[in-house]
Amino acid sequence: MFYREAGQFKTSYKADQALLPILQDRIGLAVILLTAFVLIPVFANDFFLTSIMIPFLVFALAAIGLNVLTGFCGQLSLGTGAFMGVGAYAAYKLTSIFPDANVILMVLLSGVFSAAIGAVFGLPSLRIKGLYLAVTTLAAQFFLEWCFIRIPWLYNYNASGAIEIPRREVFGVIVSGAEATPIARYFVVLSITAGIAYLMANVLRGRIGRSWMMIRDMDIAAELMGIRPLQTKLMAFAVSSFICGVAGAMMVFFWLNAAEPSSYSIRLSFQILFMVILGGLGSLAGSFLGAAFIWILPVILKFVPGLMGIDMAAETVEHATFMIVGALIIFFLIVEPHGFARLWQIGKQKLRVWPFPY
Amino acid sequence: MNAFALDTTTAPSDETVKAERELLLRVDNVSLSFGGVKAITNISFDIQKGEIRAIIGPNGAGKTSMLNVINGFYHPQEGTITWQGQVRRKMKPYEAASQGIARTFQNVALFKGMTTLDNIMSGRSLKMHRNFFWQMLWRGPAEKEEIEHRRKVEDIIDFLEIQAIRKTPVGRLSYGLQKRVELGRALAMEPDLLLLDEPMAGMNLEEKEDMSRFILDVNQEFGTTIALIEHDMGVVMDLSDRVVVLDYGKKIADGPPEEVQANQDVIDAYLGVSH
Amino acid sequence: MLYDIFIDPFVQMYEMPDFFLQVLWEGFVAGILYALIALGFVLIFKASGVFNFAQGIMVVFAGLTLVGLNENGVPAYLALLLTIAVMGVLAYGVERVVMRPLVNQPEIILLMATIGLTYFLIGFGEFVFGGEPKQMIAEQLGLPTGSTAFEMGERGLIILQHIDIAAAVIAVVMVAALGVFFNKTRIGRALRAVADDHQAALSVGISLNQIWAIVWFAAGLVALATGIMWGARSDVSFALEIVAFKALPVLILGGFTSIPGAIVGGLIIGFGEKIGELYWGGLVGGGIESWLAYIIALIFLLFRPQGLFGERIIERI
Amino acid sequence: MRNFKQLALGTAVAAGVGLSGILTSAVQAQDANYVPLLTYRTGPYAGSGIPIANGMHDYLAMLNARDGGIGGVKIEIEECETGYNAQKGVECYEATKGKGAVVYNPYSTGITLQLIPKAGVDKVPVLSMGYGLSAAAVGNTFPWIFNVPDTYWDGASVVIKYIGEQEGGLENLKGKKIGYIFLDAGYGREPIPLLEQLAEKYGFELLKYPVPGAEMQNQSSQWLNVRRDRPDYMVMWGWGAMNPTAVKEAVKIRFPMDKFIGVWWSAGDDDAAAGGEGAKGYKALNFSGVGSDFPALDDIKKHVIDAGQSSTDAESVGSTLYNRGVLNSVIIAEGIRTAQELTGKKVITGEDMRMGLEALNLDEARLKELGLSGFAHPMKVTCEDHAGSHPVFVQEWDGKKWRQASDWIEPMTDIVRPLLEAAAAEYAEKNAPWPARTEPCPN
Repeated sequence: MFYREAGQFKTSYKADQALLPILQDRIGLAVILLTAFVLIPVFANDFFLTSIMIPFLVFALAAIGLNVLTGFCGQLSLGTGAFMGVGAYAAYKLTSIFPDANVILMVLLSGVFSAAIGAVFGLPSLRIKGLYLAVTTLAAQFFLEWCFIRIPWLYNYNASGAIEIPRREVFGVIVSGAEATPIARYFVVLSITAGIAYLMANVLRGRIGRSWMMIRDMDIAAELMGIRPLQTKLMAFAVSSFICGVAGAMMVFFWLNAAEPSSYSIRLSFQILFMVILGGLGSLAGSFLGAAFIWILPVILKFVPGLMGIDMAAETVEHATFMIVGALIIFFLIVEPHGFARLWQIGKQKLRVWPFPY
Repeated sequence: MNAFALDTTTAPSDETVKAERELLLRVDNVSLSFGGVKAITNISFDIQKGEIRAIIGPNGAGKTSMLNVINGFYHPQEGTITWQGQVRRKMKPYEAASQGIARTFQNVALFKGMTTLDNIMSGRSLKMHRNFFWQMLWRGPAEKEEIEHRRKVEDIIDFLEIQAIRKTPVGRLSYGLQKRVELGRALAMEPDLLLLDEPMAGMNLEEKEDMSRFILDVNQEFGTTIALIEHDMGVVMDLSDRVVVLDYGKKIADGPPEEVQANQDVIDAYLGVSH
Repeated sequence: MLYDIFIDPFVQMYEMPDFFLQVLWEGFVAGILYALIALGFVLIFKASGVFNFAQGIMVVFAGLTLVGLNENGVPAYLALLLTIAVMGVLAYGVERVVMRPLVNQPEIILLMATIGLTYFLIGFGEFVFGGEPKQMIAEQLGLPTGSTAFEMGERGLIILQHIDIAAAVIAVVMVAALGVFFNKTRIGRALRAVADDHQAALSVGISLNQIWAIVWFAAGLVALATGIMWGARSDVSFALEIVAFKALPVLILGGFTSIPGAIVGGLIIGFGEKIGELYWGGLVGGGIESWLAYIIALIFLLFRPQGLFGERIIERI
Repeated sequence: MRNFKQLALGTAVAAGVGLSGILTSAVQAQDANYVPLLTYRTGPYAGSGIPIANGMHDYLAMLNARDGGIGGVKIEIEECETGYNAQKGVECYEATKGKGAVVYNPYSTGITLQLIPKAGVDKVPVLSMGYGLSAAAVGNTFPWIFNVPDTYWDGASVVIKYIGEQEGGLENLKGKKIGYIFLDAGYGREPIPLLEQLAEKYGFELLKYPVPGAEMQNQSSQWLNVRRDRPDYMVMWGWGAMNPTAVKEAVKIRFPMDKFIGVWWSAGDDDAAAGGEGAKGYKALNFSGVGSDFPALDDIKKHVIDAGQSSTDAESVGSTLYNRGVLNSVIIAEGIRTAQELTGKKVITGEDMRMGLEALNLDEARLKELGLSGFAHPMKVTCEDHAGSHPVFVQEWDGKKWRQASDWIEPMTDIVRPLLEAAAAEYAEKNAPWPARTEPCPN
């Protein structure tokens, strides 16, 4: 009833291949973009921006990165946290070597380094598959984490062993460091995330995206059709690590302000993996939904007891949050193993036939 | 598609004409074993341009292994393979694909997460060249290339009469349709040699008839050389120009259908006479 | 430099044989403990194809339950029995709530479900027992706590902790018991049947649900043993969960389905990382233990993708 | 399945309620001084975090119950759980900042580092008592950060001084081997430059044993190395689950425990108790009182614990880390009181609090008045020196409890101070443009 594509005819392949061929989807996206770029900046308070929106967007980008590798190319990775760390440390080094350069450019450039490292750790994927590969990516995780601590050059020999983000301006607006306003950081993060999401949507619907999915769905058949497995997998590793690296750099530059190596630990890898799986493997929109669920839900749950007038100790809330998130993960896996993206599809189907059940 | 093959669009029935035709592929004394198990023993045969060549034999005769050797998935321990006049070195499967060998699989090996359209488009992978940068931008060259190949793919969709399932994820299709999509995917590669591994297994009569028609059309309209494995003797005898018969990894007969049909070894093999 | 890498470590081993033996012993004990954690993974993977990420937290949870009950005045042996009962309830609950509805899902989904279970158990465990590290009640359980020293040469000394010896003994007993259970009992045979083929097992009248509850219970028992042993070495706290990751390279070496593989893999990792850390770690500043095991596993996999005990994979189409 | 549906529904409702809460979160009523406590009672470091959180909470709660707050105004205490996790730390900071927080105690080096540049911008001081960034002691560079009573470098110098005393003079350290086992993170690495400098000066050999965060409970390699190297003394910079494991391992390799000295964060009762009988003689630095024999602690028992307003059990009052938490709250409370005196306001702001902390003067008389005579060394903050390099003492584990084992020992200020100055200058340079101090000095 509300969601209908009947009557929307395509007269060219060009129109048929558009990113969102259906009018309602285009309207929906426009509303989301309007909300993100106009309504939220106008109405949201600082807490909403810094503790909900900015982390959400950073995580969504990281989830897109991991989704490219795991969801689209079928290579399970548990090293996301470390690849994000590579991006963060690279961006930090770049901004300290080139203090006058545009910091946004440096953040994007840092992805090149994480892409290179990611490709190196992707090499075993030619011979190792599935869960075995997942465990070998743990090697990347722990080894890189060790490097972040052991190579003082990476953190400019700071006595604290951490990287601290200095103040940087872009076109006269402070975007990083303590003085940067939440609004400025929000716009930077939003633009980068939206931009990369758009570019990836393009890559994923074309030849390269298809070659990744071929490897994922049936690697032998893909190879017999002329796909070079090593090149294709390494490209997925590189692209995925690039995006994760940029997300990692954004995490410290526009959100946390300072990071210790433990900020990029195995826990971060799991956090991102949750987002990807709950959101839906192989779905860009799912990456956003998964990030929203895993990041925003616990933040919100913390406020509930206070508002309902229940005096709960802070740690009890934390325990409850762990239990609820754990239970919900299992719950959603049981209800829909293909993630929120599939739930959304089913919802759309329901809307299409509404008010009739079938 | 292949310039030479296009010249000979009508299938010649005369034996002598065939003998003069150029060899596409020659297999010489090939042996293959896994560990101690011999899958193929000292087999030689050839495939000529433009013909339909059938490989038959009882279960476990080494037919699929033979196809796997031809497209580079297995590497034989002994023997040589000559492709278009050149002795082939040891190579990767994707190199075979770029030389113009396409195939379908005994158990459908479609990309389950993708639609029919995307599956067939994936056959065009080797022919598309826009790099990552253009793909990211989409507008411009990448989109143009995509539309260009989409046209070719739509031709194949029309040819195979699967317009209605264009946007359906292949996992939801019936077995027969999946086999058809798989054929489409192989055709999209515009191969010189098309290997079909039991294209009609598990089909009902109508579906078999459809599939036979498609195979003949592909051979005649596009001039594509075809090597197929099939169990349905009727189909094999009707479709193929020449038949090679394997049993226990050995070649027991080679020749035109009617000749092979009369061969005592072949009859024994199929009836299960003990060796 | 080359001398430091290729010669000096061996010279050291030769010059201080007592120390080398001590390193081997520590490697052996660490390996046994890794193997015990890995054993829990293997049991569940074998019977249900689930890569049980929650094994690490189950170790913590079992240990905490035991100590927590004891702290609340339950005598040690009764607490042990009650903990076994709790692990049984947990196994039953997991089978009912997690495994049964997720039957036949791809392995990554099952993996994720066990990570969800991990989150739940962390929250639940901390909620019930609090987040403080707790002392393992090794003495009350009758486990030996002292140590024995052997003199060797002039200054040589090898110190064996009794608790480590007990850990080794218990590990051997558990493996033997599991072996008997798998091979000699009706349930054990059913379990192996399930491991080979779910459908076929179902068709000869084996109840999958029952089997799954049993393997989760068995894994819970293994977790309890691990929790006691590791808890006695340091203490029972949630930080232990991270140590449990070490079981993953062990699994890679040994294969996901092989019980002897878990033991051998555990020992390889245990010896490898102790020897690596003590004789080569110093060259790069030490602390390489956090990743050495994974790198060993990775290099190993490059040469034998099927693992130590796996059969050579022939790809078919 | 139905339970699941209810769970999902319940969560959805809860999420909705919570979301509306975030969007409408109002500023706190302005009749109290709002003190958020960033604590961690969960996660791998909970073992150390819980007693500290209890101590911090209980002292402030006691002031509320006994005196009706400070200067007649209640203290509004709110705990926010960080789990020692930098992501959640920032979230807690943002969630509480808008409610008029007067001071932050992050209890994590990582979270402190994140807050250091923000403190000056948001005008809320950070009190990192005996942790965080050592260089923050330089008040002219870091007017908003306070790390009384000591920096890690002070602590490291006291350890060496103490070892020197044991050996009959610092000159006897020549040729000795001192081992340093530390959590392999910024926290544990920070003292290394100072220790190296001292090693050079006094001619001892410094051996380093890093313990990776993931391997806290798996230290047998480090201690095997210790066994091989046979150092004369061991110094430890550990935290959380690392401490009890290290003590156990030291007992295991039969290291002489009286030559094993931990920093003040390795001084927990549980840390030492883990070693059982064998841990007797283990030493640690400390700057907060030993035992529960103080009138103020009795008040806490009476007004807070017996009144059921705390999650502490009475026995843990007087444990090292609990007392540490109490001392932290004493400094907060005294900072608020000083700020009230300086400004004449009852409800103060973060800026007032900064003045109050900078003018903090906790002398012997004041400590006595608080019922904490001998609980801490008298401490005084100046505008130049936010740490103060106050004396600390060494305590020893007697198998059951800690007892003081030395007098108050002065840090080597002459060596530490120039290092601090240099580090502060370097920090300002690396984070250029670092704002110059404009805040007035209350002294």
